[in-house]
Amino acid sequence: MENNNLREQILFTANADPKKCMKCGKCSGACPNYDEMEYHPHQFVSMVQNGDIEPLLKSESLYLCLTCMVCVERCPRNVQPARFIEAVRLAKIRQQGENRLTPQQIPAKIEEDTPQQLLVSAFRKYTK
Amino acid sequence: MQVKNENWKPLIVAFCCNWCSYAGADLAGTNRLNYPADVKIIRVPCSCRVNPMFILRAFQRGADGVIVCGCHPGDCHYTSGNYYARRRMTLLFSMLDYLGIEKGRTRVEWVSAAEGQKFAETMNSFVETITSLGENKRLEDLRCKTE
Amino acid sequence: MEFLYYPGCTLKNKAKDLDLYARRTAEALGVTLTELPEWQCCGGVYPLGRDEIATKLSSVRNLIAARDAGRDLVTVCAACHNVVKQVNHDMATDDYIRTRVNNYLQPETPYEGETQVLHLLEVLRDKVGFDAIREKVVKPLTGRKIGAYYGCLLLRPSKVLAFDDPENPTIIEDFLRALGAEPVIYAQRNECCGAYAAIENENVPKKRAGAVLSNAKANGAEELVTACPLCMYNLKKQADGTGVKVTYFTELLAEALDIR
Amino acid sequence: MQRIGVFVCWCGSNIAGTVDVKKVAETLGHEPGVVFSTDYQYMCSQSGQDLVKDSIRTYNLTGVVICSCSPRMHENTFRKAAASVGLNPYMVEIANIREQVSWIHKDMETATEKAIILGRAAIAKVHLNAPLIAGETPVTKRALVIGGGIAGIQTALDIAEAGFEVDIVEKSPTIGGKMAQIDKTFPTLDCAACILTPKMVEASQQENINIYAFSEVDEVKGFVGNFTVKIRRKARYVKEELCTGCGLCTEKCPQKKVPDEFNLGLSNRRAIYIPFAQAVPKVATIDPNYCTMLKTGKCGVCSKVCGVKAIDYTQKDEIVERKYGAIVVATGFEPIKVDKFEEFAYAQSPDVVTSLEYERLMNAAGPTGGTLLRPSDKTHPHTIVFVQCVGSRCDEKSEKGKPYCSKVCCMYTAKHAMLTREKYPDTEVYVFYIDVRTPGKNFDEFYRRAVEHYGVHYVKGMVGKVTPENGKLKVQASDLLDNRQLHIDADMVVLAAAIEPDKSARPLATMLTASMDTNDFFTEAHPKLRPVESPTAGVFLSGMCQGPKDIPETVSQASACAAKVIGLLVKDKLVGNPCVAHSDEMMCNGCSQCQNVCPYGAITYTEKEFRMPDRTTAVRRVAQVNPAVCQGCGACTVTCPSGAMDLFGFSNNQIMAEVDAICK
Repeated sequence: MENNNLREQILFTANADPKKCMKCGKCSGACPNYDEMEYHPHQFVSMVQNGDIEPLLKSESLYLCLTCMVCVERCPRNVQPARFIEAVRLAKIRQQGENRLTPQQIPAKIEEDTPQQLLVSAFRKYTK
Repeated sequence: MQVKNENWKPLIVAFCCNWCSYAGADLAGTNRLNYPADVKIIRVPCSCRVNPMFILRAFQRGADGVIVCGCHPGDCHYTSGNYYARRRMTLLFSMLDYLGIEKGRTRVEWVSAAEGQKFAETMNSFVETITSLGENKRLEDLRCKTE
Repeated sequence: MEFLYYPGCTLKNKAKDLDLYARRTAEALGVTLTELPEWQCCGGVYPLGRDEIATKLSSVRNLIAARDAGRDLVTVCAACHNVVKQVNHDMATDDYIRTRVNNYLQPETPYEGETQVLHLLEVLRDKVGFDAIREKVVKPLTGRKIGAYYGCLLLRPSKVLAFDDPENPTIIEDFLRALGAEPVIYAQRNECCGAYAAIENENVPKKRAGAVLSNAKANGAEELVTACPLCMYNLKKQADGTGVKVTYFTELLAEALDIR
Repeated sequence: MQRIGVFVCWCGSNIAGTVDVKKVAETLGHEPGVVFSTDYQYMCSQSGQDLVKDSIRTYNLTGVVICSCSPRMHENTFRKAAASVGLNPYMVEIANIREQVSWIHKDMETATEKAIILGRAAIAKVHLNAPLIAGETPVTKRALVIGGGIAGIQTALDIAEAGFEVDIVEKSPTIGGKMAQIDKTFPTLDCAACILTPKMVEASQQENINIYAFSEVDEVKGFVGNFTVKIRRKARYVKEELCTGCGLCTEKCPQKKVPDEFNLGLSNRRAIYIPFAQAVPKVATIDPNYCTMLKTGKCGVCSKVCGVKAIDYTQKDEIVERKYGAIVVATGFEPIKVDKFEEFAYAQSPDVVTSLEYERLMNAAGPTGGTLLRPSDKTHPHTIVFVQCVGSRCDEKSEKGKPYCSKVCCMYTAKHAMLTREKYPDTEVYVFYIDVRTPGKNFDEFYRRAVEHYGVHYVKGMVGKVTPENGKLKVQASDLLDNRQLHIDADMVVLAAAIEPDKSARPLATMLTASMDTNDFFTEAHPKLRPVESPTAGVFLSGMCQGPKDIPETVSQASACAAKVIGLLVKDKLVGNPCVAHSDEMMCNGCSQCQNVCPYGAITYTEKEFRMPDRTTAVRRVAQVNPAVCQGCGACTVTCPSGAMDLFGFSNNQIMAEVDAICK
């Protein structure tokens, strides 16, 4: 249970209660991007609860959650796993120099029909 | 300013429901758990039998604190009596507070028949609170004074 | 019927059809959509963190403007709808967020979520009525097998969006029936298309939108309809060469009303 | 003025060690009204009781105060002693100077002082005591059982065996309930019909049992021992007394497209039908929603083919009024609708079924004759996925599911999995579970057998999505122990839907003034010590209506319930608790507040004529307490705005007198 401050901060940002989880795994059963992720929705809930946050901060999984809210919707206990993933992701990108996407990278990514919505959303999710 | 009465001992009336709290008080006795003699218990069938009138009367007659004890929510022998008591006492206590009888002088506690320990602890802490609040003069009816 | 209309960034550029036909069809159905003056971008995704205050401000500005104008706010883009509606819910229910946002924006009257946020589909269903639309259809889409693609943003979280049953929605199917088309129900219609992962990992939308398309096709869909420009982008990429056409719901409506 | 005797007990040294008993007796002897005061070593001993009795006679006492242990200990002892010498037992009060004084205080002076105060309070109360006589009411020696499932049948049989009449009211055309639909029962795997149908027959043949099938309870009046119930016998359009159950009409009826509810819509029946072969009573019923004759007036085939002229298209609902001494609620359960869980694609694919539907698909008397065929294309399924906890164990605020564990799903799913593997060893069976809960005799062994002998794949995880595609059900699920997501192409998916109380239970609870919990399960009088009685006297609970149960538990509870009913019916008269509420009609303003707070429905209102001071008469609405129903909680006494309601034994004045005595 090291890193108690970070854990408290993440719990506050998430505004959800990991203790409500009954470890059924429906979130991870429903997750559409499960196979791409190293840590899965139910692990975020459990690891945040246990204060085991460092591995999550280092993981690519933070950027692979699509915020589709399917885990929130189908959770029988209203645990809202997506909020824990988001809170850990925020904890990461709020650190100095942890922006994942810079404006300089953008021109190369734009195709003719790339919607503005994609760029705006990506900036929201990948930068401070 | 109020003159401090050196010999003052708090006078506390406790209404206990027959099924849970009175039995809890009995258990406290059986286990020889001490609490001050200032507490005097009146047995009622259910906490919902406690008429606000009884509490007003107690304060009028010089009680310094009144505590109502009943079964835990959901455990009432009569199904819902303690819920009635809780609602009534909430109203009464805020009215008493308005009249100047501090919230600390009134209390509702749930004590089961198995909680002798809790009964004694509750009474000890209540007496402590009342002792620190001091003598209650606010609602006392001077005509009731015997001296 | 008059509403304030919040188009959002993409509808002014890459999703012009979604915007154009929303306005035209609304007019044809007797609904006046007045564009919210000086609207601000919603940010594309709802800032889920409770302490994300700054990212919620633009949505609140739009909401305050609508409240002050005394009208309901209508959105067309599924993402805008999701963000604005969720922020509105926060302002109505979360003391922490409400206090901080109001402290920052200092509106004349503190904002407490008074504005009603509606998606155009809800306006069509609840205010205009699908029966009324059916009567105005001049070129029914008879025989066309169309799968409704809801995606995530219109439906979830259902407690806040209260748009339709999140697992068994019917609104777009009912809409399609009103236009004379034959709706195709398929299980993947409320699963994610891959969303913003498209910016750095093409595999994600490929897999996700691919699964949606193949499930829709397997159940007999020849076309897909959506309300979200990003879903459109991801689906279209995978639909190339499959013969499945993807359109916005407003385009279909315009077609049926013969104002395209 | 009362003539009061005070008796201070030493309890050996228990009291006398800390309390100066002599001083207490002396001081209390000077209280007004006290004509005799004494102390004794063991007041509860025979000689102590004799001392009390002798003094009552000698001093002509009208009230007695015993300063001793807790009234919960010996109140009854002293009341009996008083009664034996002709003093009303309710003229005895106890001052608790052991548990509340001697055992908790060490200082003799303080303890003695407190003992005196408690004695004074008891004396003050006795001054206001009045003799109370417990009321007696006769008992109607007949029981009503509402619900004819295995719970109701078992309770009825046990009561009938003891020699009492029982009526069973069942809302569907036959008794048997959910158990009749079940194929096999865990953990012994004996066939449900083989053990249930003999009981159904026994119930129909038992002289003391009268079955009102296709009937509902319309109204309940009265109280313990004396209920009057109106039973609505719904129109079957078939004369029950004439119909022989030959079934010819059900074969000839031209309306063939009626979903068969007994098979949960997996097959069709006719508009005139007998639910299943072993139905009791075996009588045909016409479904007015589908019968062409009843809808259009043209047809009449059933009437033509009926050899005994039992068909009656003009039949109307009939109301029967019956009297009962006890009512048993055995309304049972139903599985929840799974329409809020469309991630499992129940509405999209006929191959996604609930467990009860699977039960019918496995049953030899079911729509497939016991051959397991998937509903969509009638082919044999090779991969079956079972999903546990669909709608059970949800968040309390969930709008979709229930917060409780449905208790039976783990076991019946293990049963389904096992039976499937046994009959069709080529079928792969997956069970997704959160926890496998198998407390019960031979239960865990049963589940382990499913895993170890039958090779059922138990996966710790949950299904997140079912996608019907190209004739398969693509199941996406988590496997938490292997930390992977599984993708299974299944042929069938079986949902273990949560159970909930039958919908008819809620209105029934209102009629019976029996309380329910937030999930609409009936509340028991005490969760541990009175589990088969409702808090409403004379109302008993049997089976699932009280909470999730399996068949063995249901049957034990049903028999326990019968024992309680028999214990009531065997009495000729009921002696009540005289400490009940009573209303002063002159003060009552008819506001109904007492009626609203009464948890027992003991208070009713009547219009009553009063002579007014000016010699005219006026009709006023006044409260009346039924002393046989009142339990004496006193909720009404406090809520009464005019002070008309009071409680015998704990009256306003009595408690007030105690307060005054303490606060002196």
